[in-house]
Amino acid sequence: MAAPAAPATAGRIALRHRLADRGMDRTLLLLVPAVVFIVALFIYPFVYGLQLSFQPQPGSETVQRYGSGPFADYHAFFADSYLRNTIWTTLKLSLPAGLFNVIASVPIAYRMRGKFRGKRTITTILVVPITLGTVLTAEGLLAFMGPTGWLNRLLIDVGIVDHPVRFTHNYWGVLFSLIISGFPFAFLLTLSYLSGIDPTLERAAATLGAGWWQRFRFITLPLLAPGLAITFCLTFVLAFSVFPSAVMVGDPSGTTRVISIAAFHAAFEQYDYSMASAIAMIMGAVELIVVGLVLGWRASLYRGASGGKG
Amino acid sequence: GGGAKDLTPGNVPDNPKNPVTLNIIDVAGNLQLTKGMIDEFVKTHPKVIKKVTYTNATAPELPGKIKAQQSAGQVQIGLVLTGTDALSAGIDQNLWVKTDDYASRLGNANYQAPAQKMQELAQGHGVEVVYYPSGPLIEYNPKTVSKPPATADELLAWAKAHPKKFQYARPANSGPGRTFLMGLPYILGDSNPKDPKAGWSKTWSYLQELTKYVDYYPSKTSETMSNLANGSADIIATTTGWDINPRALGQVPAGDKVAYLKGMHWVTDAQYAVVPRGVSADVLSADLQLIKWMLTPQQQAKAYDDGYFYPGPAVNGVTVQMAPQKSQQVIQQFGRPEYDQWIPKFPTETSLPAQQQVAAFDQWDRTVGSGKVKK
Amino acid sequence: MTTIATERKGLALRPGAWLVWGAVVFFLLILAGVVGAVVVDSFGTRWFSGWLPSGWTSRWYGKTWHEFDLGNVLVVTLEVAVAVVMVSLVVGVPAAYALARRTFPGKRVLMVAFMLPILIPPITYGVPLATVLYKFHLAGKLSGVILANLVPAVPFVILVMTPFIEQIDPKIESAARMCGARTRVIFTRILGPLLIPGMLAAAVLILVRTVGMFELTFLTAGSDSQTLVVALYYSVSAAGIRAQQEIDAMAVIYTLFMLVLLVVALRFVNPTQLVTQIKEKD
Amino acid sequence: MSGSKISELRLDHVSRGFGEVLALDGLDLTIEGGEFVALLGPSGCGKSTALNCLAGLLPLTGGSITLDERRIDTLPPEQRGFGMVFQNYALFPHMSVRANIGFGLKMAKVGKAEAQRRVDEAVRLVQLGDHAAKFPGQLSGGQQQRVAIARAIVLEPALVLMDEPLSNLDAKLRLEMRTEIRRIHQTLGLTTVYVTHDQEEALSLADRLVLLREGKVQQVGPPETVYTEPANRFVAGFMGYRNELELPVSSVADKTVVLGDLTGTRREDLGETAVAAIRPEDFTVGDGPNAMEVDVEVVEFQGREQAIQARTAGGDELHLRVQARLAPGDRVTVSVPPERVLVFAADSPAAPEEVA
Amino acid sequence: MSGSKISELRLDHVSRGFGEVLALDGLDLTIEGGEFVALLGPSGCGKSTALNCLAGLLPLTGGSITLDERRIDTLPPEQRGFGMVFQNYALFPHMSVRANIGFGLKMAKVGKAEAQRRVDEAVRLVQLGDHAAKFPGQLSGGQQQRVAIARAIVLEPALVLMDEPLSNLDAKLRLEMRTEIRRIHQTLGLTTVYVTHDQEEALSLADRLVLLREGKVQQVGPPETVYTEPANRFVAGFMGYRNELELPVSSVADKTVVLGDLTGTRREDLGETAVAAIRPEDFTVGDGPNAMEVDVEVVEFQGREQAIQARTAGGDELHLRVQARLAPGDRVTVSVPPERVLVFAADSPAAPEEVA
Ligand SMILES: Nc1ncnc2c1ncn2[C@@H]1O[C@H](COP(=O)(O)OP(=O)(O)OP(=O)(O)O)[C@@H](O)[C@H]1O
Ligand SMILES: Nc1ncnc2c1ncn2[C@@H]1O[C@H](COP(=O)(O)OP(=O)(O)OP(=O)(O)O)[C@@H](O)[C@H]1O
Ligand SMILES: [Mg+2]
Ligand SMILES: [Mg+2]
Repeated sequence: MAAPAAPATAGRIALRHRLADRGMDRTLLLLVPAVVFIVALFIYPFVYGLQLSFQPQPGSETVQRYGSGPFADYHAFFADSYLRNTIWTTLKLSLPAGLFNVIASVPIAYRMRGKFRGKRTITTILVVPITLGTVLTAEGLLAFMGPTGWLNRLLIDVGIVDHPVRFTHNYWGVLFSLIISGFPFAFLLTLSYLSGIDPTLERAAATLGAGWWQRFRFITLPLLAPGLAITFCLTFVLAFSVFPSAVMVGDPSGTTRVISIAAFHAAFEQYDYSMASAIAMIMGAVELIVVGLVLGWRASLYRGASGGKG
Repeated sequence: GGGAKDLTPGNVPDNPKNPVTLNIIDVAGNLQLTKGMIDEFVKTHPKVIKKVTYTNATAPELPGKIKAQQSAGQVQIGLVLTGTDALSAGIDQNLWVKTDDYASRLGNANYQAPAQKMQELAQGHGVEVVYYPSGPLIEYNPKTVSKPPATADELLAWAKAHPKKFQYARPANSGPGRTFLMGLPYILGDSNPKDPKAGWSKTWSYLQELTKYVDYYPSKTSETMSNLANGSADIIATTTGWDINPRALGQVPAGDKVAYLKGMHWVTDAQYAVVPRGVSADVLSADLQLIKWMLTPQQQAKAYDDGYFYPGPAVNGVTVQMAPQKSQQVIQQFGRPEYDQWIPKFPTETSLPAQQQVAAFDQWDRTVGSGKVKK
Repeated sequence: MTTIATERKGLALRPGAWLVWGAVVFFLLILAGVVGAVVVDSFGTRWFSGWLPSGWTSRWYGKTWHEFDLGNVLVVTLEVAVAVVMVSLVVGVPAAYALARRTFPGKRVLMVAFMLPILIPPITYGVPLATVLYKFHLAGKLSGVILANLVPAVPFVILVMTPFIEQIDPKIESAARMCGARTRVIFTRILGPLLIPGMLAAAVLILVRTVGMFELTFLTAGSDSQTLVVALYYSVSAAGIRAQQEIDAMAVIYTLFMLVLLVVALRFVNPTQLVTQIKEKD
Repeated sequence: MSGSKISELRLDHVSRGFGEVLALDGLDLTIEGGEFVALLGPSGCGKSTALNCLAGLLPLTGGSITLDERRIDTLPPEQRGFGMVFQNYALFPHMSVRANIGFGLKMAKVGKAEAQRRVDEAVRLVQLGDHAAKFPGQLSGGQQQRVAIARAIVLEPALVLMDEPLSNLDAKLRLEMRTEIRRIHQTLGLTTVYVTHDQEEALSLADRLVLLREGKVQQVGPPETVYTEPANRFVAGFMGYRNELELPVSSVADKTVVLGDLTGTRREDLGETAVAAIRPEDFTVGDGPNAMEVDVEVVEFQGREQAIQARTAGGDELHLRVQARLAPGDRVTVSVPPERVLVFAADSPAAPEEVA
Repeated sequence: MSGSKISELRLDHVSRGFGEVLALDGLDLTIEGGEFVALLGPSGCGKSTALNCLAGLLPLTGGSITLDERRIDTLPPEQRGFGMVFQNYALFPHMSVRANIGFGLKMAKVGKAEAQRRVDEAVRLVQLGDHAAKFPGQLSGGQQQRVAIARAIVLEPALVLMDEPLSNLDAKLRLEMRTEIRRIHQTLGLTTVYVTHDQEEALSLADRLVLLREGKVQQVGPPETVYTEPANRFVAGFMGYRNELELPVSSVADKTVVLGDLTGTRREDLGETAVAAIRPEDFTVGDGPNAMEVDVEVVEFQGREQAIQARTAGGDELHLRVQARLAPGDRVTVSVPPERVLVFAADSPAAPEEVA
């Protein structure tokens, strides 16, 4: 019953509760290992790279042209259209690849929700390309789609074309390889995220007259969206840093001169590490913008348990 | 490398105090030529080297790794076998031991004259172990090319007449590609073949004209070889080694032929043994003995190999007959007698120093490879 | 009754379904071509043109195997991969949990800090990271390779796992706490089983990334701690002449190795098995 | 029936098994348009399964469902146009209360303004005006349940299936909601199948009761019939005939049976022993027919009445519900009219075993 | 109290807000060891919030909780050693029924054999013997709820918090479970805080009732007191005084008030008009005190009794619950004793607005 000391207790709210109300409780201790790990092994090297990007390498072309100010390397990057354009080249590859991989994996994963025979097999087959690695993919694309590869042979024998079509060493070759390596990745994630959505919700929607498309559009998709956002971010990032396949099946001086080729060129051909760092920082910044936009949008979505009662 | 403590000739013993374990890293495919030499040394000198480990790696990333080890004072790589690329990167970044300080221990190598010039590229920070004149040469399919072009102009005309049938790989990724690029200024008579920026105007305009008839530039030499083999290309750029070895391996029909363009100078190539700064005195001591051993004619003869770096030996007085039996057989079967005439016939030039090479590649990427030229 | 069952199946295969399955089949055909071309080539003596090589041999496999001492390399790769996957899950999942369940001041900054290792290419931080590891005598051996690979792996796990954790009703954890379960038990007995599909997905992806991570591995590996990818990259892009078939053989070995790991992983857990699906028993 | 959108829904031998076990075992039932049918039965008897089969959410393992001569059991749920309140609500967690309620209208492509109006009305009906913008995760249990009700009825579907829709509401709100449900049912001419565990609710709302036990129908009939004339011992037990006295049969005369000291009404053919079933509230304190002396053991306060646990001289336990104030230890005489003593065969299906 | 593991649990001004709104507003309550306290209140009044705060699952926004002089509100839930039945069950979906129930024993490191025995007993208690190997997703609603009960009590915790634990059970099972809960509470000496919307359950189970309204306590007291002497109009309405007649005050004499024709008992200081609250079941058909003539409008069958909606001559609607059989259209005289007519101030906190 009402204790006589009640007025006194009103203000006696434990610090713990106030912190907990702001989300700070012992759960945050779970972050400690990861934070320690990142600080110990990443932050220092990262800061080193960051400050390196502000210290143009003496004697490098950058210094000769733009002086040795802290932003000279950045200036050099943006002043040179051949370098600057690598951003667009990369975005032109990675955005479509990321979008395609996510968008294509959704309907396929959606088809795989229920239980049916052979589901496990199909899942495995669709995920297997993840094991190919860039090298096999690239070699395979070159061999399979090359001028005397099976694909061109088939097309010529069937009579669709009379000269071999060049599928590789251009934009499409790299996009293919990004899809071959990125799709299974996106599919695996999407499928797993999808499995966490309570099937009862779709049933409830069905009783309200929603057909499959509406159920997908209004129930499954919104609940899947937070996962899709992450999936997109990851495939996008993987595609954005594409390097080996851009060189092997692409056109590394022209249409697929992605930004990591520029970074590689600076770091390992010119051995201008500060320029390389600057380019890498620009890469990170561009990615961060895209990822930030996507995750910002994600934050506005419903994220939470998708189960009903019990 | 701040953490690397420098050794002086004075504190490096003639023989290691204890037999060392030597970690050798090869970034040039050099072991194919020299592994036999090293293995024999280890077998015959158990007091110097107890064990070797071999690691293969790609050249670009190597300096970073060595730098990381040196900054930490933990140099674990005992010997590096490299081409000119990592050699010069290492020189710029002061990664290598100044082997010239130990010249007396290495003895007089008795390099062939052009090999001697290549040794100078090391600026005293490495020792050349194999050498070859390289190219540029063109390789063609005699079934489709009855008369190979003999001059640069003929090559251009041929390419124009046979669009997409001439091919060379992107110079930054390909030995024959870069040899073709570095050889053209001599063939075309450019003002300064050693200065790609200012002195290669003929070369650049020639390449820009040529690129109109080139379908695309593969990223690996082996792809040009496959294309030659499967008929999608009829003429490709090559070098002596890339001519002999792929035919021996069966990558290219054995019957394909080579030719040179008028005004040809050999743009020579070599590989080096270098020692990272920061190795222990014992390791350096072992390295020096090993390198000296590798430069003896008997060992050098192993460099004939399967024609991969034809001929291979960097020193004088090494004949094919001294090479291992298998080597002799391959060269007998796939080698070309005309090389014996061509090698002494044309002047030799060292390949561009690494920095100019990189500048040339960059220029090539921007003006030729980027596809800016309308086809 | 069976009639009903088939009718429902029939309904399911409307044009949309045909389209989806058609696209899947098309994708798989292309894939089969890509993989098949490499596999066939790796067993061929020579293959200039034509549908098939002119002869068959397995010598390319023997050659690569010896050249790179692949037996040893595979063991090292396996050790690295397993260690990285395990440690990154152990470190990453709890962090993902905290990030998924709490909003607290500074969370955004932390998120960016966790994201950077995935976004920033190793070119920038690889060398200084390796320096640090060498300084503490961790690099040049297995531990260095593992630690370096963990740098992008841990954030990756955090990012992948967050949505999975958000999907789980916190009430279930509350119930476990009311039964006296401490945080550790909640992770091992409640969240763990519920998160299995997510952890499997994360593990597979980490595995793929780790086995394929060239730069960090190369920078921190010693002569006896090389992994498969270093050998593979060497055979693809290092100077020197190698038979195309040898490269293909190497790529096939790499893929087979990954495939075995993947199939083992998928044997243990089915990525689509989540408890809510028990309701789908029909 | 008046204004109902359907005229007859027929379930023929509808069965549904999970693995080996049949959760619903040959359910035959014809529901007329406009009828209010309540499904009753012990926990786990197959009520939700029946609703799910009707809604099309579970494929049948046998039987068929016919709506106005059209076989519908192969139709997907969205084409049946039934509304359903799920036992576990199944609210869309990513939609606000309003959006949850309006979802069906959106699917039916009802105009914006009209939809808004109807949602508003439904929100008001379930008294969630203050919470309309909240998400399900921010609602109390009862509030969630009300959203589920509103979501199902806002569509005014031909057939509404409700699975214990009021279980988490307090008595007062429950009465109100009950009235509303009945009102909507009548004014809109809906046909309703209603699952409830609340006997009073079933009795007062439904036109007909269906009693299930382990997937099988036990009795179908209007509330009064089921209440006063349970078909078997199970139904009797379930409808509140809590006292079961197993006694030897002394004499049977038409419907009147004498079991030892008790006189009752026969409901089935009897063997040598029979079971007399009596409701606690049918006893009255004081002398009268079937008078017996009992010792009061436990007294529970239940408002105006008391729930009494007592023991007869013969040692049988009796549950009584009386207005008189009694205390443990009292010895009183209670009586019960013979027409309220129902006599079943001893082997009539019994209610599930009680805990020993 | 006898054998209880705790002797006093004190809530001082416990508050909990969600955003701006206080779901629990300064709850002061002292629970003695061994007590059975029932929380009652309309849907959304903060009952579950109160339980969650007690359990430590929600941080407080104000106040403190003290257990036997030890402040516990900063302790994490797993260290408080309380048991809880969640309103939405919160079963572990990946564990079988047995594993769900045995989980707490495993956490408490109870020996294998002992744990097995106790789980078996709990399974039997909640009558899930046939379903012990199933997973929650394979259970019916009521079966899930029983698992939740078993899981909470198998641990025999010092304090059990139950959030509407019987809401999804049928009447028969409910009575049985109710008895079991009471038995366990007594034999194990537990202290129980019980949320229910079932008034009868609250009255018969609890030692004390706590009535909440919008997060604030309205009345605390033993069931009989709350039932017969509700503290205000809200409590009265909630406890079943469904009829509220707003009338001008004619005369007040101590506790006896005359409002127009009605004589009642005053419960508060009154203004010019007052509200008379009467339960439907307090009316009797026939002449007597406070007699009035009413017209029967709606009759609902509710078993032995009927629920009647009638209208007075003055046009007021009355709810009656009588045994006599009436039919719509009948005109009857009903009466109610003055001590059952409770008179409150017209501005006494009312029950939440009814639907217009
Ligand atoms: N996370 C939340 N955010 C905002 N409001 C909330 C949240 N959780 C609960 N509420 C509100 O707090 C109030 C009290 O909720 P609580 O669950 O305690 O009610 P209750 O008494 O248990 O009701 P019921 O009997 O319906 O279960 C409700 O109005 C509810 O809408
Ligand atoms: N997916 C399933 N797998 C196996 N058994 C199931 C499954 N779903 C339900 N059952 C069983 O079928 C029986 C009927 O379940 P149903 O949900 O229809 O019961 P109910 O009558 O709704 O009970 P309640 O009143 O407790 O909700 C139960 O015994 C239940 O355990
Ligand atoms: Mg049910
Ligand atoms: Mg509640």
